[in-house]
Amino acid sequence: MANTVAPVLELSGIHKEFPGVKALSEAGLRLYPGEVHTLMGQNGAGKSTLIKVLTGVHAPDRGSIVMEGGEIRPGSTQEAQDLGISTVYQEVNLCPNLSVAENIFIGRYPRKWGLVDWGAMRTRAAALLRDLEIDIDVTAPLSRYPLAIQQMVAISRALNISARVLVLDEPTSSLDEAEVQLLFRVLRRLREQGMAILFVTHFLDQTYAISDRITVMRNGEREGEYAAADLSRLALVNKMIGKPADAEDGGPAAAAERQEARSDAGDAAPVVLATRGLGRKGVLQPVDMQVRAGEVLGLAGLLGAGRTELARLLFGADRADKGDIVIGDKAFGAFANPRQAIAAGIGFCSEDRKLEGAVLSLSVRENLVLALQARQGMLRAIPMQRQRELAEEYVKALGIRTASIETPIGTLSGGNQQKVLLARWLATGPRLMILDEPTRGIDVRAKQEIMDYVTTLCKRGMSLLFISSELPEVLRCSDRMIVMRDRAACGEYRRGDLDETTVLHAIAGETA
Amino acid sequence: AKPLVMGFSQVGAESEWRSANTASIKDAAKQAGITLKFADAQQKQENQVKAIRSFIAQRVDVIAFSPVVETGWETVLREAKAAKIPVILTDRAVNVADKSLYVTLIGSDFVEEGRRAGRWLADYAAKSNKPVLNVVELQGTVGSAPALDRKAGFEEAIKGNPKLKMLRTQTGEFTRAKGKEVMEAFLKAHGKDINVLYAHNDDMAIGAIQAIEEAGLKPGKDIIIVSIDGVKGAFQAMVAGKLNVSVECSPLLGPQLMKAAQDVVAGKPVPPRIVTEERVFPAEVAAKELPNRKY
Amino acid sequence: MTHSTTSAAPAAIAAAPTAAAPRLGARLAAHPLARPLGALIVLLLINLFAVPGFFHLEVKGGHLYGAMVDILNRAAPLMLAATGMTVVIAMRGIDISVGAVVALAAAVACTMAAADQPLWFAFAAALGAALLCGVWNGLLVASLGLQPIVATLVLMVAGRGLAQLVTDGQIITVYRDDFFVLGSGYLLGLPVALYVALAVVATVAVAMRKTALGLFTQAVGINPVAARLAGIRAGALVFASYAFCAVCAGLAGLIISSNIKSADANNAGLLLELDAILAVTLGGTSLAGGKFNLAGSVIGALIIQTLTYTVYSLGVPPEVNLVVKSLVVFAVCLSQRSKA
Amino acid sequence: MTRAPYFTSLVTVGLLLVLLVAGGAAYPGFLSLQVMLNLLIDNAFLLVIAIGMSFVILSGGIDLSVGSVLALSTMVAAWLLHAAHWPPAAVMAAVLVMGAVFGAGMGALIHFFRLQPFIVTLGGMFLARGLCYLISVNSIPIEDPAFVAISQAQISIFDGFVSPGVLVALALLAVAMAVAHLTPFGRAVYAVGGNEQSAQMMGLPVGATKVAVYAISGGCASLAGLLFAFYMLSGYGQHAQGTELDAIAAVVIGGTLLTGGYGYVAGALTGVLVLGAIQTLIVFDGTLSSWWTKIVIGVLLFAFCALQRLLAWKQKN
Ligand SMILES: Nc1ncnc2c1ncn2[C@@H]1O[C@H](COP(=O)(O)OP(=O)(O)OP(=O)(O)O)[C@@H](O)[C@H]1O
Ligand SMILES: Nc1ncnc2c1ncn2[C@@H]1O[C@H](COP(=O)(O)OP(=O)(O)OP(=O)(O)O)[C@@H](O)[C@H]1O
Ligand SMILES: [Mg+2]
Ligand SMILES: [Mg+2]
Repeated sequence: MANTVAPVLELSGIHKEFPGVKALSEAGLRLYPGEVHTLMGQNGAGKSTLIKVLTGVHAPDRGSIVMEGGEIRPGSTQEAQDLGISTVYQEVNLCPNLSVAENIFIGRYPRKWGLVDWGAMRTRAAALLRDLEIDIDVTAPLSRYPLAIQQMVAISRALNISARVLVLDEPTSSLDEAEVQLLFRVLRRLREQGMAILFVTHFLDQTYAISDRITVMRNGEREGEYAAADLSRLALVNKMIGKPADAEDGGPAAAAERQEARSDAGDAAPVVLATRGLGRKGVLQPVDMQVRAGEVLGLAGLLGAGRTELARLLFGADRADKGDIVIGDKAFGAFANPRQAIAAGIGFCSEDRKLEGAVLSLSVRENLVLALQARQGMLRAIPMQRQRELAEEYVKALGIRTASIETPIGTLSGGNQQKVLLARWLATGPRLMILDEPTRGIDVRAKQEIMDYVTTLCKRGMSLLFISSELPEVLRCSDRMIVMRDRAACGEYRRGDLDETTVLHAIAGETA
Repeated sequence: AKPLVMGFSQVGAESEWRSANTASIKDAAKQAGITLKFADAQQKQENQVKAIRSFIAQRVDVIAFSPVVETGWETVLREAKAAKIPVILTDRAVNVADKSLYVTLIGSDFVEEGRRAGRWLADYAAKSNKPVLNVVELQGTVGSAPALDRKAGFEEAIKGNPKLKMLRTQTGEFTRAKGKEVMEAFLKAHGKDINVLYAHNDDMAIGAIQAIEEAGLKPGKDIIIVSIDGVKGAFQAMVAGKLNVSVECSPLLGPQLMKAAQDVVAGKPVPPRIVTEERVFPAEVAAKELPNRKY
Repeated sequence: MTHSTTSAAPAAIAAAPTAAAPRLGARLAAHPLARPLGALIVLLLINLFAVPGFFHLEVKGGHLYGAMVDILNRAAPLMLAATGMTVVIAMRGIDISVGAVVALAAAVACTMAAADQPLWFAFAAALGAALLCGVWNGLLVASLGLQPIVATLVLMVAGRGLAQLVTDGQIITVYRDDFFVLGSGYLLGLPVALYVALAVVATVAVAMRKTALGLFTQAVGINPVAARLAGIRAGALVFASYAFCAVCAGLAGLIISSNIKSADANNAGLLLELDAILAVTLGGTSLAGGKFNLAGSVIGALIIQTLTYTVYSLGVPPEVNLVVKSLVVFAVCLSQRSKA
Repeated sequence: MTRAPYFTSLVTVGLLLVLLVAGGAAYPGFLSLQVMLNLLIDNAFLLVIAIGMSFVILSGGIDLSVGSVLALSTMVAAWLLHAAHWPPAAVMAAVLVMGAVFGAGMGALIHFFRLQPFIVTLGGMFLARGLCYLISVNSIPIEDPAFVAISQAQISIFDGFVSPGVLVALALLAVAMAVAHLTPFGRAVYAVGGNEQSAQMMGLPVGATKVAVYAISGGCASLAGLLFAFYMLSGYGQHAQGTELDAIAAVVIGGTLLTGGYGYVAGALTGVLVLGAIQTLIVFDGTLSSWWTKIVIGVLLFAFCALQRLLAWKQKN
């Protein structure tokens, strides 16, 4: 479309090597004013690294970055900002101790007599967030809000600059449908104003909903650049994974079919875990629910509906002050800590990978065996040989892209970190697995593979409590679904009744 | 009458000598019927200043203190004077232009102690048949008043003496552990060349004696040991023949202090300098003296 | 996905250098112990040239005698303190009460030994007192949630007071031969204290490797929240680290008091906590917690002791001691920097 | 951890008042105006150091060199006056610049060479103290008339008085609070303390901020050195031993988290007053032996921190 005008930004021949890993080779990108350009590729393809090179976080080993005709070489995020490149990185990079308003404005405060004008900052921050339909207390510290809100704050921080280039690395991974639409509305407006927007996502729907053009990356290289309109979904997926265009073994539709085909757990299966009035004052209204062996129980709801809270209470991460958990025929007065839950055969993959999941400077292997080892107790160390086997096994099964199992997990790409954490819990062979946004940041194909893998385990008797902001995904996978609203469970649906409109109504609180 | 109230600011409890000093003052106060406000400064001058200010605020009858260091007392002593509270120094002098800021100084003279140690050694050297005696010195804490003065006094006394040669000097921080550690290093570096050890206090000497013994030498014979303070441990070492001489520095100035305090408050004249009686104890008299030692 | 992993592998190894010999050298240089060891060797070399007889060893009184032996003997308490400190620091903590605990343990041991209690009883009581200190610190940090530096500051101040209370402000001298074995005795020609320190270090090293303790310690140090969610008893481990550190300090206190045959409540272990922390950092462990290097801490302790000894042997005037020490600290730090 | 530094700070102020009132009840004359003013006079230098330390701790660092830099400042001031006969104003300026440069140097090592603050400032602590002894192992008296005049000046407040040092310290506190709260630099300090990597990614000048923070701390330490020189009229290498710990304790007691990012500069005042009040209580008691003094300080410190913590907990639940 915009090919008549000159690109605002052009990266070519970018090489970047980390110790032991070649992250980028011959990578490149052209970005035109007034377009939304989506960067696609599998986990570890080098998208985030390319963005970090562009914005001065990493220095490229080789290659050129040309902005509006002149070569640039930003040495820091600050320099990139000064050049008019504004970025939201993949992992939320904000200061948890500062207020929401400050996180948006730090570095370019509204001033009065040279001093920070707190009043103006507050009103402007509130206004910016209202654009994204978020109404929160902007003077509260950021850490008080869930990841999704933090993500929105990071986005509004980037939007706030009068930049010419806006870079968003997986901004939608923790947002739900409605919020994504809001974001897109803002992006379209900015596009109209002539801003060049670089966007990364793993959601094909989103890609096609917003992009003008798509650059596909594979193994650190630019695979190609396409107009979104000319590239079919299938072709796109195949280009990402590097298969000829006709090879086809998957796609959401196929997954759904396979899903259909699997044996229905049914009401006959024994109850693995049940809650009786489990709740906590000010956090969650008492919830009664049952999980049966081998079933996938979905939890749906809007952000803040209380799904994460329910999961945390179940797992003993937070302490419930009401109700019981019944496992088999034993009733526990709620778990006091995660250890008790783990001992009872529960696994919990948290939604906040950076804060609650990854132990960054430990290796993939160490991260992977952590929960299993903790359950076995400190004294019964898993032999190194076994640890390696386990790690290799899961690296293979989940397609974790890492230089070796001894690589620190912190140097893996976001999606691959997520897979390691998933493996951590799978390795404990839990009876009930709680997955809170497990597919966040994972590429299409891997997502499918992971869900397949997990459902296979379910067939063998593992139960799954599945929380995801993507309603279609929950619908597709669940045997049963509990809808939550306003920190209470407000409805339960069986597989037969599961259709999107009913559930949407329930979520919105318009149940007939 | 109301009992006399004395505010006393002690340096700390850094050594056995100091503990004996504190005990003497507390006992003497009890016997004299004086109410003692005791404040421990934990070796910090600023804490002493704080304590003195607080004594002034409490309107005690007399203030006494053992200054951590000579300098820096002018301001707070002026405040005491303005509040008409007499001040008595123990242990060492302060460096103030206006001598009327304190009434009297009770205590020992560190420089003199160093001199006495040096003089004893010079006498010994004169009798010795060795042409030259190599001396190593264990100093107190770097920069502390007793260390500086005992070093200065000793050097003054042996200056120009051709038979005494200073081989090494290093700080042992007034402690047994450091005294031993440094002496070990000296012995490894110089071995049998060392003839004399001069330690700024008995504790370091006691530590060094252990090092010398562990090196297979005989303290008191192979290496002559001179130290200062005259604590009980030193006497025991002298009786055992491991220490040659200890120059007394008496901590027992409680009775003198209380007497002076009562005189000052009663308006009687007090001499500006009250010297405590101190002696030099060579090993020969140690056995006789040991039973008399209180600390 | 699976093939992309395999195809990525060659790319990953592509960085491998060609010749084998430089590769070995490079790998040695990259070893975490390389730099602390290097610093130690440089110090020893300085001594080799500047201090005659530094490396001279002879047998005297049935044991080895020489500067090197002194350094090892002297470094033993510091190694112990540094070992305990390493564990605490690895779990994001810090313990500044080490010196006070040394004084307290020494005071208890000497008071009891001087009162003719059986030696084992005196030592057990001293270690018990140290353990109590550690339990106290652990409770303040792990249960009450105080910040480690203030929590241990309480004991740093009060502990020395307690020690002086035990000794009544006196230096307690012990005249029993069995009491000296720990601090000045020799076994097979080498100081007993060294065996004690190395035994503790070895025990910790083995526990860290052969059990999952090492993994858990690092996990708690790097990300306590994640560690708890993975089912690790983070609180209990933190608590235990302070208890262990205090027992190490107690042992150090026994060695120190046994070595000088007396307990000096006011001066025993003075500022030992700073030296211990210094040893840990010189050994390459970050004070931010997580990854730790036990052997490095031991080398750090040796560096500090060798430095002290060098200053004494070279005849550096005492007023220059501190400047020399600071310059060495800066030099060692800067030499370690390129690792980052 | 504490999500409510504001509340913690309030709790601390409340507990301080309780401590003072308890002291007043136990010891007659404790609550008199002059005793309270003495609290400020005697701790003015500590307050100044704690203010500088607050910035360092808020940025997630630590500065162990402050006590030694203080001593070095007194030494340099005394030496310049005594031996080099500089005019007093020049001496003061020189000392302040020296402290700031010393701090900035450490900051640069910490940031550019990625060294740990603890160890760099520990090195700085040895170095500054060592430099004192290179100048002289003796204490050097200050006899300069200007210094003496300042030292003995008394500014009366009702029927009590304070020293000029108190005014300097309080003015500095006001400025520091404004800087921390109202300037981009101050906010950057909080951001760096909250998450250094994020601050970098948000485009803040992390390096400059870190270097500046240590320069401020060094500058405050040398200003404290000047106040100390007025207070003591001498330069001495053994001055203010262990002051770094007092300052850190004051800042932490004042409600600032050592991990950085949470707390208020004003907490330094509360913290310093708490430590001062504990000491004053002990002097007023006047019956404690040296060792009981230590034990009681420890116990009071513990009681204070434990209460602070429990109250903050209570409020959260
Ligand atoms: N700091 C680092 N050190 C070492 N390797 C790194 C580092 N950062 C990235 N890598 C490696 O570079 C490769 C590309 O990672 P990158 O984060 O760019 O992938 P991505 O395309 O963003 O993936 P995802 O979709 O999972 O976010 C990965 O193999 C990763 O392990
Ligand atoms: N759009 C919004 N506006 C204001 N506050 C919100 C919004 N979305 C979420 N919140 C806040 O988020 C908090 C809980 O969010 P949280 O994400 O933990 O709940 P959740 O049900 O687990 O959501 P999810 O699992 O979808 O992330 C609530 O306190 C709520 O105030
Ligand atoms: Mg990425
Ligand atoms: Mg959630």
